[in-house]
Amino acid sequence: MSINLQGIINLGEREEYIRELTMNRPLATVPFAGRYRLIDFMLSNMVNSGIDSISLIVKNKFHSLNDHIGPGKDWDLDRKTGGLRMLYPDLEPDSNLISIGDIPIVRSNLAHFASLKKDHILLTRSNYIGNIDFRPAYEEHVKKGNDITVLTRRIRQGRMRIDLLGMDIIQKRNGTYSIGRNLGNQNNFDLSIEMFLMKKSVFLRIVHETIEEGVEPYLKKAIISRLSDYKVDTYTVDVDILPIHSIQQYYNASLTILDPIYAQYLFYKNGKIYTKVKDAPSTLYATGSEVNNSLIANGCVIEGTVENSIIFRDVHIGRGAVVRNSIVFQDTQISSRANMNYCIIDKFVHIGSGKVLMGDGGLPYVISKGASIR
Amino acid sequence: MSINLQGIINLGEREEYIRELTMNRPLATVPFAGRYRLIDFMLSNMVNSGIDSISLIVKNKFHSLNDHIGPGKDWDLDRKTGGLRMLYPDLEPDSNLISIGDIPIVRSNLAHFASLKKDHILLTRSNYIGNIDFRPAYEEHVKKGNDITVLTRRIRQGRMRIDLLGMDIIQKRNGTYSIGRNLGNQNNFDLSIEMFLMKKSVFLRIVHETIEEGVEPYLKKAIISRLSDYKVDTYTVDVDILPIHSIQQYYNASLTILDPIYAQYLFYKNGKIYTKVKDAPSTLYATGSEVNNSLIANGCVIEGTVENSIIFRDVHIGRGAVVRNSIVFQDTQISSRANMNYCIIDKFVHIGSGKVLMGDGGLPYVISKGASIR
Amino acid sequence: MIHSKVVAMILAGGQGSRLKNLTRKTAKPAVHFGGKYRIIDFTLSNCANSGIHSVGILTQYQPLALNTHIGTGVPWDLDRKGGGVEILPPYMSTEGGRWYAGTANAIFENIDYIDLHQPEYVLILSGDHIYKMDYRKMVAFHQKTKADVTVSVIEVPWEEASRFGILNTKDDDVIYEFDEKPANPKNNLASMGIYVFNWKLLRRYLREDHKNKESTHDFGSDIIPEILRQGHRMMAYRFSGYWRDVGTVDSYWEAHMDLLDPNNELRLYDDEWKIFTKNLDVPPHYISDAGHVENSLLNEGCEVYGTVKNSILSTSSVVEEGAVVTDSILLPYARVGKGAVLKKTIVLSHHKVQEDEVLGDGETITLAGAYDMGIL
Amino acid sequence: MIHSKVVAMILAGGQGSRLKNLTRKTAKPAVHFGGKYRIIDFTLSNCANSGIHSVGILTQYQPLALNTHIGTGVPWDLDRKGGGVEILPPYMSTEGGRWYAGTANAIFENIDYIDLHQPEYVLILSGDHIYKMDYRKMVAFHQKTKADVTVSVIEVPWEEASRFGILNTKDDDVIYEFDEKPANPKNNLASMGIYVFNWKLLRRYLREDHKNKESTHDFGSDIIPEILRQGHRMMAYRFSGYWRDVGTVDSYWEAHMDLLDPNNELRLYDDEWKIFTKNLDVPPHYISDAGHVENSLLNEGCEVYGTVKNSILSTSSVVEEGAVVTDSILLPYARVGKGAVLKKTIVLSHHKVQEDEVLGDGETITLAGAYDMGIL
Repeated sequence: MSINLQGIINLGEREEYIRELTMNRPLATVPFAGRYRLIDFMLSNMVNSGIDSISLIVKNKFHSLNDHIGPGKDWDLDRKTGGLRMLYPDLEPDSNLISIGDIPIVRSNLAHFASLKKDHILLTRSNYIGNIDFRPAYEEHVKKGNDITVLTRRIRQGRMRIDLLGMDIIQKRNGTYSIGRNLGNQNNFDLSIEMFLMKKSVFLRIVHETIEEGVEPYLKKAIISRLSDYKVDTYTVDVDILPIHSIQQYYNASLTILDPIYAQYLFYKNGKIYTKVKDAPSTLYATGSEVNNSLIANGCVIEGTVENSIIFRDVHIGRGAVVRNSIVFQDTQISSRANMNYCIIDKFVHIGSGKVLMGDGGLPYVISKGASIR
Repeated sequence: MSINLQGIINLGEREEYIRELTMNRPLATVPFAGRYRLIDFMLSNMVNSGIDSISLIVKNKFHSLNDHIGPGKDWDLDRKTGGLRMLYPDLEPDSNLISIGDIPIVRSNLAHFASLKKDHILLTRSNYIGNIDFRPAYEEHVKKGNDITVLTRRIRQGRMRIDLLGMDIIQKRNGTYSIGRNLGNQNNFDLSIEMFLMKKSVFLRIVHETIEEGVEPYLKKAIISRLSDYKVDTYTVDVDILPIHSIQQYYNASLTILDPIYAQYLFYKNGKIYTKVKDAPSTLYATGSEVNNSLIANGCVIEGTVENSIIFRDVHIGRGAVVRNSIVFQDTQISSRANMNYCIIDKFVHIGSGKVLMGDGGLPYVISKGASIR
Repeated sequence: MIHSKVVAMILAGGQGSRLKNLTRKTAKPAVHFGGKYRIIDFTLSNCANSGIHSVGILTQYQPLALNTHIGTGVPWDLDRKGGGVEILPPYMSTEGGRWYAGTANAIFENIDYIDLHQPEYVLILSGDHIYKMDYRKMVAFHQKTKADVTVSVIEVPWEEASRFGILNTKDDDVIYEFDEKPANPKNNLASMGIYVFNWKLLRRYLREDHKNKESTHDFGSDIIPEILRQGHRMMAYRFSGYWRDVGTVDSYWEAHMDLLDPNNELRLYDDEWKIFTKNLDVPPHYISDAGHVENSLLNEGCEVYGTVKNSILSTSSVVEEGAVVTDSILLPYARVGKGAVLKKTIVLSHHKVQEDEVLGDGETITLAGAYDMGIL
Repeated sequence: MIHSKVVAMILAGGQGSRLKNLTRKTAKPAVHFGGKYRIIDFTLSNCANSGIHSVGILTQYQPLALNTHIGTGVPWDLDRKGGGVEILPPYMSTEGGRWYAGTANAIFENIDYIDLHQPEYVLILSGDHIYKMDYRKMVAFHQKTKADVTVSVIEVPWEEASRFGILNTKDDDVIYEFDEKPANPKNNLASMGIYVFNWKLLRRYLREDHKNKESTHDFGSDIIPEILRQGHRMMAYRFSGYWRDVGTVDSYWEAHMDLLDPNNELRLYDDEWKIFTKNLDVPPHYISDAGHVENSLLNEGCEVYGTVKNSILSTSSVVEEGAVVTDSILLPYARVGKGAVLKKTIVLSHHKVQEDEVLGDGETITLAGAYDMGIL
C-alpha cells in the first residue's frame, strides 16, 4: 500500500565538474553501471519505498530526459493519479527569463505543488547513488513530528578523504542545525546528502517566502537558511551512498561496483533498480576473448580482452583489442587491436583498429559522444 | 496496422484573438464541447487514421498540457516506440533565449526529427476541429509522389463570410501554388487549413535551410515561402471543419455542435474523440429542472433551466437559475435564481444567488477561471 | 518491485441466474449498474481507493464481457508492473482440468499466484455487491485485534436475520459461531462475504479442505466453521453504510431507484472515493427542444427527444420523440422508439424498443431484450 | 478505436510433454529459451513487429507462468486501448463448462472475441515455434492471390517429408491436397501451422465443424481438409529462414547450440526485428578475475567465477568458483555450485547444482531439476 510521501527530485544540479559527460544530457541521465542512468537509482529507491507520486524539477536538456523516461512505465509510474510529473520552467514570451537557479522553476509550478495529495515530501537530487529504503526515515520523521528531517551519513576519519571536499556538512550548535561546506578540517562529521523529508506545509511556506523575498535563487539554500525557524532533526542513513559531482567521483564510483559485494547491495538490497528497457540480445563471448573482473551488459560481442572495466549495451570489442580500467558506453565500437586504458568512452564512438588511448586513473580520458578515432 | 506517417502538431499558435480563454492554458487545451479540449480532436483524428507516433511542438504553458495529456493513455499513445512526444524549447543558460516563433523549438529538437522512423509527416495545428480521416489524403499524397500536399477546404459564396477573414487561402498561378491571407475580395476560393502532408526528407530540408538562413522564425511561413521549390499539390477535405482562432469563432463553433446532425458527424464519423477521463458520475436532473437543446456532461446536478447551452462536467445549476445561450466550464457553480445569457463561464467559477449576467451573441461575456461573483 | 502486504482476491465466477436475461450471456459481476458502471466496478474501485495494488479476479462463467471491461486495468490504475489486476480462470494441470468447485476451491487452485506476491494478508471479496468500503480500515482492525480471521458484518433487521449467514459474537465482537440462515437467530450481524485472513493460516486450511472429500469447498460452509472449530481468533468487523447484493431483478431495480434519492447513502458524487469504470469515449448527452427530463440520471452519449421520469438512462441510450419512459432503466445503447411507452421496465443493452410499443404494467418489473451480451 | 483488419490467435494451450520436466508445471509456450526469452516471445514479437495490435492467446494448461510473463503486454507494446493482447482460457456458459477439445474448437469457443474486432482476416499461429516472420507479407500475399485460406509452408528435405504435414500444390502454389505424415510424399512443402483465413469463411466452417460429431476439431485434420473438399482457394505461402519446433529435449538443446553460431539464421542481433521479452530488472553480468568464458552467450544478472564453454547462461544464472560448464544450458536463476562439472546438461530455473556434483556424460542430454515452475 502506498505511503503518504511525495517524491521531488531536483535536477537543478551543478554540472561544472562533470562537464565532459553532460554536454548533451543533464547529470540525471549520465549513463552508469552498464545499463542505467544516474536518476534510475533515486527513482527506483523511491518506488521501492512505496512512493508512487514523484515530481522532477527539470532545468534544461529536456530531450535526453524525455527520451529516457518516456511515459514512465519502466518505473511503474505511468499512473492515472500520481505517477511521474516533469516540472519545466514555464516561459512567457514577455517575461525576462532564464533566471538563475531552480526557484524560478518551482515558481512556474506552484499550482502543481499546491495540488499534491500527500502530507509529506521527500526532496532529493539524482546524483547520490545507493539502494535506500526511505521508509524508516519517513516513519521517524512522522513519529517525532519533525518539520524537516535532514538525511545524513556519518563520516569517521574524514580528514583524509579528498572525495568529500566541498560537500555539505551539518552541525548542531546551541540547539539549531546549520549546513555548510566541508573544507577538510574536521575528522568526524555528518554529511548532508541533500535529502530532506519535510511537511508539505513547511515546504510550501519556505517556497512562498523565498519567492516573495525574491533574493535567493536556489531551493536548497532557501531551506538551509531557514532551518532555525523549524523543528529540525537528522536521520543517519546506514547504507553506502556514492555522491557523483565530478568526473573523478563518477569514475571511482564506477570501479566500486566491480566489487561483487558492493554490487549485491546496490542492485538488490531494498529492491531492484529499474531502467529503460532496450531489448538487447545475449552477449556473445567469442573463442579467444578474455574477460576479467568486469561488468558487461547485454547485446555485446566480445572478441578481445577486457579487464577491470564496465561495458554498456551493444558494444563490440574486436579481436585482439584490449580494454583495461575503462568504461565504454552503449553502441560503441572498439576495433581489433585497439588498446584502451583509463578511458571513459561515450556512446556511438568508433575507435579504429590498432588505436592506443591511455588516460590516468586520477583523470580518466573522456572520449565524447559520437567521436570517431580512425 | 499502422501507417507510414508521423503526426506533428504545432502548438506555436497565435492566441491574441482568444486571450480571454488562454491566460492559463495554451490554445490547445481550451475546453470545448462539454468534455474535451481542442487538441483532443486532432489527436483523435490522427490516432483514428492509424497514426501511432505523434510529436507536439510545445511553446509555453506546459503545465496545462502535461496535466491534460499525462502519459497519453487516453489516446493509446503511451507506447514503447512511437507514441506521444512533447518537444519543448530547450534553453541553455548561456544562450539568448525565448526567441520569437516556433523555429527555435524545432531547432532544439532536430535530433528528434532526424530520428523519426516514418517516411512522411503530417504537420497540423490543434485549432481546427473536425472528424477527419487522413488516410485518403495520405494515399493520394503517396500515389502522386508529392513532396508537399496542402489540405484545403473549398469555399463557395465566401465573400459574405466574415468568419473566414484573415485565414489562409491557396491559389495556383503559372503552375505554382501560393498561400496568402483572405481579405474578403474573392467569392470562390480554397482555404488552406494549415495541414501539410510532406515527405520527411522535404520537411527536414526546409527546416535545415530555414535554420541556416536564420531569418524566418515561423515554420508555416518557411514552408509557404518554399512551395515553388517542390512538387506541390492540394487535397480537398470533404468534411466540415471548424477553425478556432478567435473568441467569436469559438462561441459559434460551440453552438454549431448543438445540431444533432453535426454532433453525430463530429463525435462518431471516422472514429471516436478521446479525452482525459474524469470518472464523473451520472448527471442528476431534479424535479423542476427544464433543459432544452443543450449538451450536458456527466457529474452535473441540474435543478434550474438550461437552454441552447453547453454544460461541462461537475457543474451545479441551482433551483430557479436560468442559463441560456451560454457555455459553462467544469466545476462551476451557478447558484439559485442566477440568470445567464450569452456567457462563457470558465472553470471553478462561483455565481451567487440571483446574479444576472448578460453578454451578446456577437461578443459573449467571458467570466475568467476561478472568479467569484457574489 | 515491493511485495504487497495485502492481496485481494475477487470471486467473480458466479452466473447469478436469478437476474434472468441479464446474465444469460455474461457473468453477474459484469452486469451493467447505475447508469455507467458494472457491478464489479464497486469492488475494484474499493481496492484502488484502498491502495491495494495486487488484485486477482476469479472467473469461470462467460468471462468475455468481464475481460473486455477490465482490459489491462487502466481505469482503476491497476495496470501495474509486477502486480495490478490479474484474471484467474480455471486451468489444466498434469492431473487434467478442474473447474472451480466452490469459493474456497477457487482460491486453493491459485495458491501459486498468491504466493508470488508473498502477502501477509489475503482479502477475499465478492464481485457481486454494491458498496463503498475502505479495506485499509478493516485490515488495520484485523491487525489491532490480533485476529487470525476477520469477517466484515452488517447489522440487519432482526426479522430478516434468518435470510442471512449470521455470525454469533461475544461482547468484544469475537466470533464464536457461524449460523447459516438460522431459523431462530441469536444475533443480527450478517456476514458480507468479505474476509481478511492471515495468508499462512488460510493456505493451511485450504490444503486441508482440499483433501476433505465431504467438503463443498465453500468459505461460508466449510472454511469458516472449520477455523472456528480449531479455536482460532475470528473477529467481526462492523460495517455501516450502503450495501446491497443485487441478486434478483427486483433488488436490481430497487437499487437503481435508490440512486435517484439525492441523499442516498452510496454518495456517488463524493470526489474522495470515486467509482471508476471503463470509459466509452462518447460525447456529453443531448436533450432536444422537445425533450423533457425529471428526477432522473443521465449519462454520456444519451439523447432525449421524448419524456423521461424517475428513470436511469445508461451511457448512449436514446429516447426518441414522443416516447415516455417512467420508473425504468435503460442499459447502455438501449433505444426507445418513437411513441413507445415504458413503465417499470429494464431495457437490456443494445436492445431497441419498437415504435409505439407499450411495455410494463407499472406493477411487476419487465425485462426487454432476450439477452445482454454485456459487450459494448 | 480502429477495427483491426487482422486479428492474430496464438494457440498456447499445449503441454508439450516431450519436454519432460521442463513442462511439468508450465505450458510449453512459457518455457525459457535462448538465454533470456520464452518460446512464445518469438510469435508475440513477430506480431508486434508486423504491426498487429489485436492478439488473442488461447491457454488451457498451467497458465500461471504465461500470464505472469505476458502481464498487460508492455514488452511487446501490446497494452492497447480496446485491443492489445488478451488471454483466452476455457470458460463456462449456460450449457456448462467445456475444455478446449482441439485447435479449431479453441477458436470456435472464442468467436465472440474475434467478432468484437470485426476483422477481415484471422491469423492462426502457434506459440510453440522459434522463428522470425513478417506476417504483413503473408497477408499481402493472401490478398494478392485472392485466396480464401493461405498456409505458410517451408521446404523440408525429401527424406524427412514423411514426418510432416505435407501440402500438395500445383505449379502456382495452389494447394489441392493435405497429406498428414505421408508414407510416400508427393511434395516437400511442410505446413508450419500458420494460417491466414478470411474470417467470414472460417467462422462458417468452425460452426459446421462444431456440429460434426466425428470431427477431432483440429485445423490440420479437420478444418483444412474440409475447406479443400469444398473447393475453396487455398494458397501455399513459402517461408524460408530459421524455423524450429523445439518439441523435444534434443531439439530444444540443438536449437540453443544453433545460437552459438555467430552467423545463425535467426539473427538475434538484428535491430530491425527485435525479439521482446519481459525485463527482469537485473544488472549487467559479472565475470570475476578467475572467471573464464568462451564461445558462449551470457545475460543480465549472470555471475561467472568458474569456466564456461560452448554454453548458454540465462538471466541471473551463476557459475561458482572452480565449476566447469560445457555444452550446457543454464536456465534463469540456475546456480552451479563450486567445483561442479556439467556436460551437455540443462539446469532448470532456480535449480542449484550442488558443490562438486558431476552431471552429464557428454553424449545424451541431462536435465537437472525436478520441475520448472516457470515463474521468476
